[in-house]
This record gives sequence, structure tokens and C-alpha cells, in this order.
Amino acid sequence: MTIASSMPERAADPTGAAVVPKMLRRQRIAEAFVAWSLAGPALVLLVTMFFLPVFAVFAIALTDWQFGATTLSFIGMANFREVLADEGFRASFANTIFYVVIVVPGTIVLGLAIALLIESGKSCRAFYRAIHFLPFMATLTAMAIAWEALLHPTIGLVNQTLAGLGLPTANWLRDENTVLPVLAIIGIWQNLGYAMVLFLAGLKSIPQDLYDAADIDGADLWFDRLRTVTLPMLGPVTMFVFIVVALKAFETFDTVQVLTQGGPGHASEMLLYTLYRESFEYLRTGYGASVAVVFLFIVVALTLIQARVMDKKVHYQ
Amino acid sequence: MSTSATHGLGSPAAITRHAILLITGALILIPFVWMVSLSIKPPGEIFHASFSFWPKQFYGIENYTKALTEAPLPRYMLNGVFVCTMIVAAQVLVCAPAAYALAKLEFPGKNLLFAMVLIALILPHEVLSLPLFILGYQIGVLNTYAALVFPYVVSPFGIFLFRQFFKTIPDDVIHAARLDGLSELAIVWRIMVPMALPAIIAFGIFSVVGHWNSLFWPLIAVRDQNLMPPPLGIMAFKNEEAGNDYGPLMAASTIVVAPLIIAFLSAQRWFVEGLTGGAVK
Amino acid sequence: QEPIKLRVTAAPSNVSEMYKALATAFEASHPNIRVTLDTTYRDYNALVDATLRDALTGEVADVSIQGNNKIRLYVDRKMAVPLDAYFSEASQSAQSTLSSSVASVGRFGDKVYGLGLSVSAPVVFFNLDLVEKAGVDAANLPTTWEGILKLAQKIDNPSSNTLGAYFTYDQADWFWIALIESQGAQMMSADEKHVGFAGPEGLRAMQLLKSFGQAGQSKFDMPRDQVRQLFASGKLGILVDSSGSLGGFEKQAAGHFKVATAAFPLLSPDARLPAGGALGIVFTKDPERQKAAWEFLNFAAGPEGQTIIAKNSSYMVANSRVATDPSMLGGFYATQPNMKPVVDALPILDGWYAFPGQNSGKITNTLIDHMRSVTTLKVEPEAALAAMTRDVESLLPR
Amino acid sequence: MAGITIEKIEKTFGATPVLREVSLKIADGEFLTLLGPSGCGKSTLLRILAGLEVQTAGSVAIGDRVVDGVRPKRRDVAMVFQSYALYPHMTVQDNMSVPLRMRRLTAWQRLPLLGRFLPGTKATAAEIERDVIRTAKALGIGHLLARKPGQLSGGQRQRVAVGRAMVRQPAVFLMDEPLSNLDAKLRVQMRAEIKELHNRLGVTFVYVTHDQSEAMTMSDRVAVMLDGELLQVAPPQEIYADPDDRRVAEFIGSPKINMLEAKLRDAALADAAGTSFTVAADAGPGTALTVGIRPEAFHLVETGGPNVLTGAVRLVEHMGSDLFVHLNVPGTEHPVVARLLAERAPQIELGQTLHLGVRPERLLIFAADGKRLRPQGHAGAKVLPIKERMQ
Amino acid sequence: MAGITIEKIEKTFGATPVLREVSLKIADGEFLTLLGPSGCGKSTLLRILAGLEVQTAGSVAIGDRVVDGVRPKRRDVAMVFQSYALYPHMTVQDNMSVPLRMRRLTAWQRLPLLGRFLPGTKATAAEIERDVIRTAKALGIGHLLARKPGQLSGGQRQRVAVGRAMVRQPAVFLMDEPLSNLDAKLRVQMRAEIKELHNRLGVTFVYVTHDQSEAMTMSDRVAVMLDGELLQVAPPQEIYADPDDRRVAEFIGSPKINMLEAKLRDAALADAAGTSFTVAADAGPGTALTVGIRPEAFHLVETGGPNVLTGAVRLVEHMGSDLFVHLNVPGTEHPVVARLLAERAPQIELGQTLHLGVRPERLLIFAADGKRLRPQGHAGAKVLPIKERMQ
Ligand SMILES: Nc1ncnc2c1ncn2[C@@H]1O[C@H](COP(=O)(O)OP(=O)(O)OP(=O)(O)O)[C@@H](O)[C@H]1O
Ligand SMILES: Nc1ncnc2c1ncn2[C@@H]1O[C@H](COP(=O)(O)OP(=O)(O)OP(=O)(O)O)[C@@H](O)[C@H]1O
Ligand SMILES: [Mg+2]
Ligand SMILES: [Mg+2]
Repeated sequence: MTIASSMPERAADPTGAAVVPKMLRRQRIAEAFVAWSLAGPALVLLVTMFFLPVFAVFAIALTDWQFGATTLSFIGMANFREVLADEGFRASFANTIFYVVIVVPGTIVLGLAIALLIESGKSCRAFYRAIHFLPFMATLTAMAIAWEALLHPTIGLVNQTLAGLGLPTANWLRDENTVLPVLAIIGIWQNLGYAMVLFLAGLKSIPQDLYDAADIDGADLWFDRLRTVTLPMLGPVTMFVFIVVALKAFETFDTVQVLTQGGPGHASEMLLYTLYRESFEYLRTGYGASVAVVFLFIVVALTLIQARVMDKKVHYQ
Repeated sequence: MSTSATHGLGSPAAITRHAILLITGALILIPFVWMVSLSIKPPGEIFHASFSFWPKQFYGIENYTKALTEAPLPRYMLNGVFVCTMIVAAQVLVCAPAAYALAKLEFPGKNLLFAMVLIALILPHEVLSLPLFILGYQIGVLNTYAALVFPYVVSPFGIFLFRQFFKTIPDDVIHAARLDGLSELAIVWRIMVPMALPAIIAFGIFSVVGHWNSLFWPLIAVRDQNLMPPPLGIMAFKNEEAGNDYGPLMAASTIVVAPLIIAFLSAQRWFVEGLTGGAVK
Repeated sequence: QEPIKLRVTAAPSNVSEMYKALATAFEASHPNIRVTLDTTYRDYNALVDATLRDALTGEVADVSIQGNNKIRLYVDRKMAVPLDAYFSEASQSAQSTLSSSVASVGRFGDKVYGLGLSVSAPVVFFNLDLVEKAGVDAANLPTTWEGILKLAQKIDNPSSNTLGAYFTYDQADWFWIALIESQGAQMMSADEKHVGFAGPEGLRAMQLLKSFGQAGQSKFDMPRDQVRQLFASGKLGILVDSSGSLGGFEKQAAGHFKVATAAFPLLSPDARLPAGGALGIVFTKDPERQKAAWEFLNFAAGPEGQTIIAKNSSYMVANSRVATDPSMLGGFYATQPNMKPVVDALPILDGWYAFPGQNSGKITNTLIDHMRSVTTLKVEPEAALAAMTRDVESLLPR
Repeated sequence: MAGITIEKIEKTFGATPVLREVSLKIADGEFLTLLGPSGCGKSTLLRILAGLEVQTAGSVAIGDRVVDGVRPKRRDVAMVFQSYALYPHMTVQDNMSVPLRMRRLTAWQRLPLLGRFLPGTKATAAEIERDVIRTAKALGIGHLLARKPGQLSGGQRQRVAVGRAMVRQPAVFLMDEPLSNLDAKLRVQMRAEIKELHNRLGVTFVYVTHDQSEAMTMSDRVAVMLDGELLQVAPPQEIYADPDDRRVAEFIGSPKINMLEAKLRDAALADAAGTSFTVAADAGPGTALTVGIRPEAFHLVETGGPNVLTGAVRLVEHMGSDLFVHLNVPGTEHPVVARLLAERAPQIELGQTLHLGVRPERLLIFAADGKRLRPQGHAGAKVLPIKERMQ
Repeated sequence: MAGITIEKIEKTFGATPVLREVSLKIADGEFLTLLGPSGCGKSTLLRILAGLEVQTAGSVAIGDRVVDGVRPKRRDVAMVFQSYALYPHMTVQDNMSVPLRMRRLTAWQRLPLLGRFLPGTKATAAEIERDVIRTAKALGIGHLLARKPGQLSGGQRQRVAVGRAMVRQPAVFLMDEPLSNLDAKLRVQMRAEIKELHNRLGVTFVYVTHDQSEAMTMSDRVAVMLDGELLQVAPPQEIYADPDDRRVAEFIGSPKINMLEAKLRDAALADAAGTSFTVAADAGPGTALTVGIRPEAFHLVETGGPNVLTGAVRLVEHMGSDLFVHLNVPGTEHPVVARLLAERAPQIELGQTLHLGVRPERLLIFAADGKRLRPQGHAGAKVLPIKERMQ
């Protein structure tokens, strides 16, 4: 058999050149169709479960609707003006920022420290991992009750222990100066395990080679290894933990509701609680919706800004 | 790490490690210890100026019996299991194909879709509850299991996590599957999902923890007690006006959190692995 | 004939057994009415939210058993049905057992919109062990604020971590109303344009709160749950709280210390007290169902229903006739001396006032904030009252 | 059985062209190797043949069917991937069954539980199992059927990948660097095995590699690719001995061919590296040329002269049977490398001066644009037609 | 400058022994290659030298200092890793600075912000920068200093890794398969560069590889390792030409050495593969032996006879200058492979019968236990001392 005779004859087809691009285009369209039919359900659901409701909230924010009322009227930006002028809202905003500023770094630093400690040895890893992850799984309303008892100003374990050690005690939940830090500690307590697990996963994916290289290069003190290898390599995880924990911190609600109801005064009021209270306790749905809009705006903006700022410093593979 | 790993259990570094972790672990466990302790105490011993873990009079049987019978806690737990299973199943069902498309296919609008996923990831669900309630009413599912499930069938976090994990699966495997004759959907279910099992387990735990403990939406979406979630069993003993019934309340709390702990303990290996491959890269 | 299916919602969920018993007994005596009971609402606020949500979808319950202070909400939204016609018809019938106390709890304006079913009243709790340790005889418990505060000072002992007295002030605006109305004053002017407590009664109330603060409360300002934990632990001598807590206290104190109650001191002959607890509201607009709904409420407020409520909860029943008649619950309450202050208070129990307008919820919180500023001794009573008056009036509808 | 006709295939990713007008005819049953450095577009071309990637322009025919727009499944091609791309969660047997199940069972019959009870499923499944076992036995992996890929060695995985491709008897085998993940020893062994597989099956093989020894030893023809262009398509010997293009000459051969910049003195003589070479070039004096000399074309001579390079020994590499001698020759940029048979070479010392002669017919002359300048009347080395050489 | 003395090093992971009584002396300035198949324990030995792993028994001395228990930092060794292990988040310059910063700056001076203001930091930092730039220039990566590893090609990364090792002028260089991530062409080029680096620095190199051509071309001596044991340590030529052990002979050489099972007929003749070989063995008739013949030891002869193998051609591989001919020889399990020079071999057809002769002195005879049987009075090929051969 010679090479030439085994070749097909289609090259002679004069229409071949025109047919080809058409077929290719059809194939490309078919490919996009497949992709969209895979992503389609998710897209439709994302729109109906997330984006339409958000628009509905936007719309409600422009009205004076009260929950359950049969009438409402369009009042434009009045709700927003009121929100921005409201002292309670401003306190709530400041508290939320304060809380986030404590909880996020606290969770990240402690979560990382515990992850490093767990990973630095071989024994009991699963055990330590599990107990530190426990708070993340517990029903917070139930745990808040336990916290309330622990923080009791006279018969609580915390104050009794402090008093026993001769340290000053405090009325944790009813003192303007302590209530937010206490909530923040509970927030850290709850999210710590989550951050720890993510960091553990991150640590596992750092190649051993880099530590060997650091050893050879002389970076063999824990401090140097941390700075030369561990921390930079954990950059992307930290970024992820940061965003997730920040979002969770912004959305803190249960502890406030069970432990403090935002008090004393507005000292522990936080955005999601304000939103809830306006909408469901005070039944001022239109106003609550405008709080929601402002809340969403703040959360999205801060998350994006922080992500952008950190993104610059984070190394990606 | 080999240099530090070569130190045995008895070295100062190892002892310090255990000491610190035991202390932090103990601190973290205090509320849980408190919870379990209260759950076995009689009402008269619940609040005492002096503490003891073990009660003078063991009252666990009474408290746990009350927790299980006063409200239909077992029923709530079954609801929890059913609803969480449905939610996780639906989420995997919806998210895996979308994540596959985002990770491995090229199509117009891909970046827009991914941006939408990221924005949805940021939106807190509580804010959307009222419109979702009306939506549930419009589609006529309120007060059914479906009402508990439908807002969660798509999870932006799931799409995100799966996408990250799928990206680590080599293209060649997909090419091989196409040559072998698998359709794109078959590739998702027969190749990607089995290979991403750790990520799916990790996601499953997150999802189950979230929905098992949630009270906010179920109380809005359903009013039939037979559909209610586990935390309602705790709420039955919590009352603003009359005061909390602490013993059964804590017993119910213990019962509600126990399945999650067991699930986590039995799946924790995959859990960390799943995250290693996914979110974290 | 088809039996009428009545949908009933009720809160709070921790007494759902009681409601179930009530419904079962009702169905037994009214074979042509079936009750679909829904008691998943953990507190009165949750039930309000759910009811309003149901209003959105047009599926409001026929009857709802709600918190005493919620009537106005439903009247404002034109949801609650006035019951005067039914009430007057029923009370004229010979065998009626409804007392006027049942209606007064549910009165708003000049109409009755709800039938009181269970009530709680503000009372004073004593830890008898501490009282006796302070050298006071349990039979001679003080009945005036002055006496209470003096006893508190005797009990108060920082070295053993014992607190003398605590005045609960954060159950919405309930205790503020109690302080004002127990002096015979009104919460608001008749036209509801101005507050009624800007005068001497308000100041007296504030001064009383300050005295509690000085007696020790200021050091340990606490949320309600923590106060109750403290009382249960035996480290609090006197507690001003809702009578609803009695059951819990008695259980927690059992084998530990003795609890006694005394009436909330009244400072005026025309003193009234706000009633906590629950009342039944009719929402259905369908005459047929309205009638069935009334039957249900009438049953619940009657001897049979009230007995079920008394036996299945620590609530006081709302019907004073049932409570005092020895052939009904009179005997039962005779065996419960701690309930006596509530039984005695039944005739003067009044509706739980609710502020008008969309800011009523906010006003409630404003009241609490100013009360706290006084009990914690941060602000002088005069200044606090002035600020309270100003803040509340600015939140009233203009 | 099918040949492949590739016509003016172009491919761009975004704006960067990866393939430029590639045309190629592959005969039925031929073993064609695509050889080129990393990133030159070999895999892209192979994937276009398989239908995994869509070309930007041009057309592909397999057998006498134009397959543009035809799904991979319907092209009757099988592919072995560099990473093997085995399904890690399936046993070897399942891995090998997939292509058959997808083709022989209907969608209904493939349903997880239900499918098993449909008529015919059982018979077909048994048949598939038979075929898989037969193929596995033929490849010597019959005992591994129950294992998962994670439990196999590199060579075993490679065989499973081949098995998965083989089991459905495709008309065309595509292989994308199937040996590059193996260690050197195994590579040599598998090379022979794949070649034998080709001889046995007799179907068309398109084999991608950047390893020239693979290309040289296995192929009927080698297609040398650089930057998305096919530079030369010819039998291995011809590619080596008679390259068309300077880049081909430089790419093929290890150690690399020595390239000396030369200037034409007259039509028959060029000066380079301090000596003169006998060339036959149809150009004016002073034209710049490049003289290429393969390392093994050198032999030791006693003294300098025309066609002899002289320099000092810079490095001696011992390669078992051979010796690579690196020489610093004045006038050249890079050291000149000569390959001498170890046993015939005398003891060579570093720094010692050597004279390396080369026969004029072994000189490869390239014009400035890289095109080969061939002696008059010479159209390429004589090479036998494929079928005569391989049986 | 320091030699290395390894004495009876043992290493077990859990219960599995990975190194068994490895002893080795490496001379100051020597280039020693550890050669062995994957998993034989090469990296483990290297890591023990570096101090990254602690041996189970035995002792290591660098120079005249026993370094057991000494931290890697204090051993004066540098290491280049297979994966390069560059810090991906640092620029090339920072990567290369790390070893100097860790040594020349105190812990205080290394503190993130504060450190910059301590006395001396600035001067030392400037000095470090100077050294890094000098080293980078020497390696031809001066223009890459501001890039991160992700932006470099494989070869450039490799150079950065070498630079990081070089910059602090260690007495010993350890390299763990530094070229295995590069493609074939680059590998050849980097091979020469590393060898020149060694010549220039004159310090001790311990080089790990499983690639024999690397071992053969670069080393002063090669240590062949198998299953955690050193089988032979000798110059490359000697390893190739005069292996001590059957396994060494089989491991070295590509294509693999042909091994024929033989039976001694008398003290001077052994029968194998249908012919007889001239051997010199001190054993009784009937003793089983193995005759090893390197592929390039064959030459074509006209007819059969003693020391001539006869068989049918099964496969011909063209390798540019060489031809690998696979012969089915009756009585052998595997085909016999011969390497013939392409230009001297006549046209060979598949199936054709060939006669391959071998000179008796090129036969390698092994006893049944794998030990080499040497002709009387022969103690190994003559090899020059290191310093004479390389300068
Ligand atoms: N999906 C893609 N998007 C953009 N560029 C791509 C894509 N796939 C390949 N390329 C680019 O096309 C060029 C050719 O890639 P290809 O994989 O065909 O090379 P190759 O010859 O197979 O190389 P190797 O030997 O490394 O596998 C490369 O420069 C590559 O970067
Ligand atoms: N940390 C460890 N724990 C247990 N076994 C190990 C460990 N490190 C290496 N081994 C085992 O020790 C043996 C030798 O490993 P080593 O890495 O030294 O091999 P190598 O010769 O470098 O192989 P390669 O060429 O593949 O790098 C292997 O069988 C390996 O599985
Ligand atoms: Mg490729
Ligand atoms: Mg190794």
C-alpha cells in the first residue's frame, strides 16, 4: 500500500472550505449550551434565592410598610435619611466594626496558633482537633445560656474564679466597657475551630521541601521558619479564613439576642440585631429593609476592600 | 519539620505542646462541661454558689426523659436528619454541575456567573427571609418539608468550594472520559464527584452544622410542629416570662449537639483532606 | 353537618401541653367543632411575627392566644374582632361564670377585643431563709416599699456575696406600668398625646428604683435570667418579679430554701396593676367561625378551661370568679399560699397598656434604658424622668 | 482502520497562535511521531485530532470521513495521556470497562441500580468483562484487575492506560508522551512494548513526544514541530541524516550538532573556525553559511588541515561505551563536541590539543535563513518505503 | 573545604530498613554521585548528611568534625532540591539572601520592622546584597533578581536553586536529583554547567540521581546503591566496564546489558544460547554462570562459532548514529540487543539471520550469587586518580 492511495478523497470537495467554519461554530455553540445547562439550575436558583430577594428588600426600603399592615406608601429615601441620622444605628455600626476588629484578628491568630501547635507534633492530633472544633458545631442558643450562667456577676464561675485568685471581677454583660469584648470573646470561641481546621488543611499542603530548604538555609528557629515559610505559604488560606470569619462576624446575631438584647443601652447592639429588631420586634419593615440595604452595602464594601488590600500581600501559587 | 519531629514524646517541646493544647482545649470545653453538668442536676442544685460537676442527687434520667418527651425531640431530630440530608443532597446535585462548568468549561457569561456566586456568598440569609417567605407562599410550599429546603438548594459556598477542588483535577482525566464516551453530566457524577469526595464531605459537614442548628428560617417557613428542627426541642424549655427549665434544657442541648459531634469525629479525616484540596489553594 | 375546623395558635411553646389539654377537653364537649392547635411559638413576640406573616398570606388563625400587651397591634391593623356583643350576651345568661376581670384584661379603648385566660401579676418574692437569718419572722413580711427596702438592707451582705433586693425592670415596660398604675395614675393622657407619668407619680417611681439601686442592686445590674438564677441560688433576699416565675423558683428552691410571695405594694386606693399572661383574640371574619371561636374562648375562660390552665401551668387564671369560688378553684388556691397575692390582685388587674404608633416597640426600650440609668445610680430620678418624658413624647405619633 | 488527513489546521488561544497551517497525511497503519520541544503545540494538535479541542481553522479527516464537529466518542480514536488520566476511584477492571460500557450499553442499561435488571444488560456486561480480561491478559496486567490505580507502579499504570485505549479496538491510537512519567529504564522497556503493540495491531498510531530517542526508535515517520509549524516530516533516519532545516538538525541528536558559522570562499570551499570545509554551494563568495557537524562524524586525525578542527580539550564526559570530548576551538562561540568510541580513543587529557577530522559528505550546510543547502543532484538520503522496512 | 566520612550509617523508618550499614569516604573536592533506582535510599542518605534526618545508627563526619546531632545550619553544607524548594513568595534576590541573612544577621536584626534600625543591620544587608548580586551574575541570572520563582522557566529556577546554595560558599554541596524536572535538552546543558561549577569551586559535591548518563558524565566516582546498600563505589568508567556485581552491570548501561544463563563446560568454556563462550572460571563443570555482554561489544561476523550469537532480527531501532538490533536468539528468554554503528551496519531486514561476535575479554562473567568472576590477576580496570583526570 502506498501512502498516497490510502488518503481520503474529500480534499477535492469544493464546498469543504465553507462547511468547516460552520461546523466549528456549531460545535462551539453546542459546548456553550452544555455548559449553561449544567450551570443553569444553579444560576436560576441563585437569581431566585438571592438576587430577586435582594431587589425586593431594596424595594421595600423605599416604602413605609409596617409588618402586617395592608397599606403602604412610597416614601423615597426617607428611611435612609432616618437610618443615617439614627443614633442607635450609628452605635450599632460602631459596635459592629469594633466587634469585627477584635473577632477577626483574634480568631485568625488563635486559630493559627492552635493549628500550628497541633501540627507540630504527631500525637493526639485528632483529639485536639475535635475539641477545638466543638464550639463551631454547637447550637449557639443553648451555648449562650451556658455562657450567661458562667458570666453571672455574683455566682458565675468566671467571677468566682477571678475573685478566688484575688483579681478584679466585673459585671460582664451589663457593663458598657465589657459587654462587647465579652461578646467578641464568645465570637472567637465559636469561630476558632473553623479557622483552625482551615489552617490545618493549609499547613498540610505546604511542601516539606520548603522546610528542609529553610533548615539548610539556617532558618531553623521556629520564628524564622514561621516567617520564611509557614506564614507566607498560608497566605491564600488566611485570605479565605479572613473573608469567611469577617462575614460571620458581621452577621453576629444569636449571642446578642440571647445574652444582651443589645444592651446596656446600645452598648452591644450590632447591625444584624438592629435589623432584626426593627423588622420583627418593632415591625417597621420598611425601615428595617433600609437598614438591611445599608448593612449589605457596608458588608460588601468592607469585604471587597479588605480582600483587595490583602490580596496584594498574599502570594498565590 | 523533621528536626522537631525527631524529638520524642518526652521532649520539652512536646510537653509544652500538650500543656498548651490541653489548657486551651479545657477553656474551650468549659461551656460544654457546664452544659452536661447541668443536664444531670436536679432543679434544686442547678444554681449554687459553689460548683461541682457531679450532682449530689443524680437527676440525669429525669432531665433526659423530660427533654425527650415534653417536646417531640426525637421527631425534631428525625426532621433535622431528613431536612439536612435533603439540603445537602440538593446542594450537591445543583452545585456540582455548576462548579464543574465554572472549573472546567469555557462558555460566555462564565465570569459573570462566578461573580454572582461570590456576591451571593456574602449575602446573609437572614436579610432575605421576608422576600423568601413570600416566594415560598407564591410557590405554595409553606409549611412543608420543601419550605425548609428550598432556600438552600443552591449554596454559593458549595459552588465555590467544589470549583476550587475540581480545578485541581487534571484536564486529562476529563479528556479521557470524553474519549471514553461519557457525557458531560456523566463526567460530573461518575468522575468529578467521586474524585472530590473529601471536599463533598467537608462541605457536607459545614452545611449540616449550619442547618441542624438553625431556627430562624424553620420558624418562619413552617408552623406544623411535625416539621420543626431540633433546636425547637431546646426552646421548649426556654421561657422569658416564667424562667428557663435548665435541667431538661441542657439535656436537650446535649442531645441535639451529640449527633454532630459523632458525625464530625467519624468524618474528620476526610474533612481536613477535603479542605486541603479545595478552599485552601 | 360538617364539623367546623377552628385553627388556634397559642404561645408560649413551653406550655403547649396545657393548650393541648384545653383543646381536647373543648372538643369533647363541643363535638361539632374541631380544633387545629399550633403552639410552636416560643414566645409572644414570635407569635406576633407569625400572625403578621400569616396576614400577608391571608391565612390568619381563627383564634389566637397572645400576650396581653399585643391587642393594640391587631386593633391598629384592623385584624382583631370586637367581642362585646358575644360577651354581653354570655354574661347575661344565667349560668355564665365569666367575671369582669376576664374582659378588663382584653379591653382596648371602649371595646373588648380579647378574653383574658391566664394572668400574671407583679409580686414580691422572698427567700425565707435569708429573711429569717436577718431576724425577721416569716409571718411578718413587709408589705410596703419602705419595709421591703429596710429588710433588704438587713439581708444584704457583700462578704457572703448575698444581695438584699432586686427590682426587675426589664420585662418590656410592664414594671414601669405597674409602678405608675399602682399609684392610680395613667400611662398616657386621654388623647394619647402626652405621657401621664411626667408628674409626681413618675418621680415617686423613679425614687423607688433609686432606693433599690442604693440597697445593692446598682452593683449587680443583671438581665432577667441572671437575676432569677441568683434568686434560685439562694443568694438574693427579695426579688420583685412576675408571678409567672413562681413555679420555677419553687422547684429550684426545693430542699434548699423556702420561697414566699407578697403583693406588689399598692400606693393608692384606685391602684391598678397591669396583667401579664395571655388572652384569646378572634381574627376570623366569618360569622359562623366567629361563633365557634367565641365558644372556644368562652370555654377556656370558664371553669373547666380555667381549671385546666391552673393545673397545667404556673399561671394564675384570669377569671376571678373561678379563682375564688371554693367549688371551683378556690380550694386549689387555698392550698397555695404563694398564689394568694395574685388571687387578691385579680380584681384590680387591668390591660397591659401599649403605646400608639409605629414606634411603640422603641418606646418600650426607651423606658427600660431610663429605668436602668436610675437603678444603676447613674442618673438622678428627676433628670431621668425628664429625659424619659422627652424621649417618649418624641417617639409618639405626631 | 483509517489514515488521517490534516489540512491547514490553525489554532489560536486568545490572540496567540499555537498552530499555524499544519497539514499532514498519515497513512493507515503508520506509526507517526510528533516530535518537538515543550510548548510547540504537539498536544494541541493531538487533542484536535481527538476532538477534545476545536481548531480555529482547517479540517481533519479520519479514514474518509471529515470529523470536524464530530464528538470525541464518535471518532473511533483512543488516546493515552501523559498523566495516564486513570480514574482513581475505579479499579483497573472498571477503568478498562468504561469505554465499552459507554458504547455497548444503552443509557438505560447504564443506570446505577435499575440498569442491571434490564434485558440484555447482563449478557453485554459479561461480554465486556470477557473483553477486558482478554486485553488485560495480553498486556500482562491480568492479575491487577481488582486494584485501584493508586496501588500500581508507574509502569503498571501506563499499561492500564494503554489497555483502556486498546480494549475497544479503535482505528487510531493517539498517545501524548505516554512514557515521560516513567524512569529511564522502564521507558526503554515500554518503548519496545509499544512498538510491538503497533506491529501487532497494525492500526494507525500518532505518538507525541519531546524525547528524540523515542521518536527515532519507534516511528515510521517523524514530524518535527517547532513553534506550531511542521518543519519536516520524514522517516527517522532521514530526519537525522538529512535534515531540511537548521532547527531540525539542532533539535535532533544528542549531544547537539556542532554549528559553525562559515563564509563562502568560493563555490566549493568555506572558511570556519580557523579551517576550511569542502562545500558545494551555489552562491557568491562571502555568503554567510552554517556548517553543521554531528559529534559522531568526527574522527581523530594526526594533524590539522582542511576539514579538520583543532582545539584544546576542555571537558571529557565518559558515557560507558562512548566518550564525549568538548574542545575549545578558536573562532567558535560554543565548544565543539565530538563523540568518540571509548575503546578506540586514546587516553585524552584535559588541555591536550586534538585534531578532529570529518569527511566532506558528512557536512550539513545551511543557508543564512536556516534552509538546508544540498549538494547538486541530491534530493535526500535514500530511504525505503515504510512497508518494506517494518513488517 | 572538607571531605566526608560516612561510617556504618543505618536508617529504618518504623520497621523497614532503608539504609543498611552504608560506609563511604568522600575526598575533599571530589564529585561523588549516588546512583540508584527510585526508592533505594539515596535521598535518605543525602538528608542524613545534611542533618535533615537523623540516622538510626552510624556516624557522619564532615572535614574532621563528627556532625552527628549538629543542626543543618552548622554543618557548612548546602543543598539543591529536586523540586528546587524555592520560596515561591520571595523574589530571586530574597531567595538567595535567606541563607546569608540567617547567618550574618542576629535574631534581633532579623525582626520585621525593628530590625532595620538596629546598628549594623544596614551595612550587613548591603554586603549581603553585594554577594547575592555577584553570585547571580556568575550564574547568568543577574537580570532575574526581581522576579518570583513562578515567573521563571525550569532551567532558570534550577539556577536560582544552585545560586541559593552557592551564595554562602559552603564546603559541601549536596544535590538531590537537581535536573530531573528539566526537559532532556536542558538537562544535558545543565549537566555541563554543574560540572563546570564543580571544577570552578573545587569543593566537595555529593550528587544524587537515578539517571546513569548524569552519573557517568559528571562524577569523579559513582556510588551505586540498591535497596539501601552500596554495591560499588568507583570511577564511572570502571563501574561501566568492570562492575563488581551483576546488579550493577544491569543497572548501568542503556540499552541494558545482555545477560545469558550459561553452564560451565570446563574451566575455560561455558555453554549458553546455543553457543560457547571463552571464560576463565575457577569452578567445576556444570556450575551455573551468567555471561554479560554489553550491546556495543558485539560486531557483525559472517558465520556462527564460539563467542558468536546467531538469531533472527526481531526489531531494529534507529538512533541517529546508532542502530539497536534486537535478535531472537534460541535459548534466551529476552531478545539480545546489539548496538551497531549505523554507518557501518549494512541494511538489516526484519527476520533476517545475523551473527554477532564478541571478543572474549569483553565478556563479563557473574557467579550464581551475582558476584563478578574476574580473570586471574585482574583487579579492575586501570583508572587515573581523580586529580590527574580533571583539572
Ligand atoms: N487552554 C489553553 N489556553 C491558552 N494557551 C494554551 C492552552 N493550552 C495550551 N496553550 C498554549 O499553547 C502552546 C502549546 O501547548 P501544547 O500543550 O500543545 O504544547 P506541547 O507541545 O504539548 O508541550 P509539552 O511538551 O510541554 O506538553 C503552549 O504555549 C501553551 O501555553
Ligand atoms: N518519612 C518516611 N517514612 C517512611 N518511609 C520513608 C520515609 N522517607 C522515605 N521512606 C522510604 O524509604 C525508602 C527510600 O526513600 P528515599 O527517598 O531515600 O529514596 P530515593 O532513593 O531518594 O528515591 P527517589 O529516586 O524516588 O527519590 C523508600 O522506600 C521510601 O518509601
Ligand atoms: Mg503536551
Ligand atoms: Mg529521592
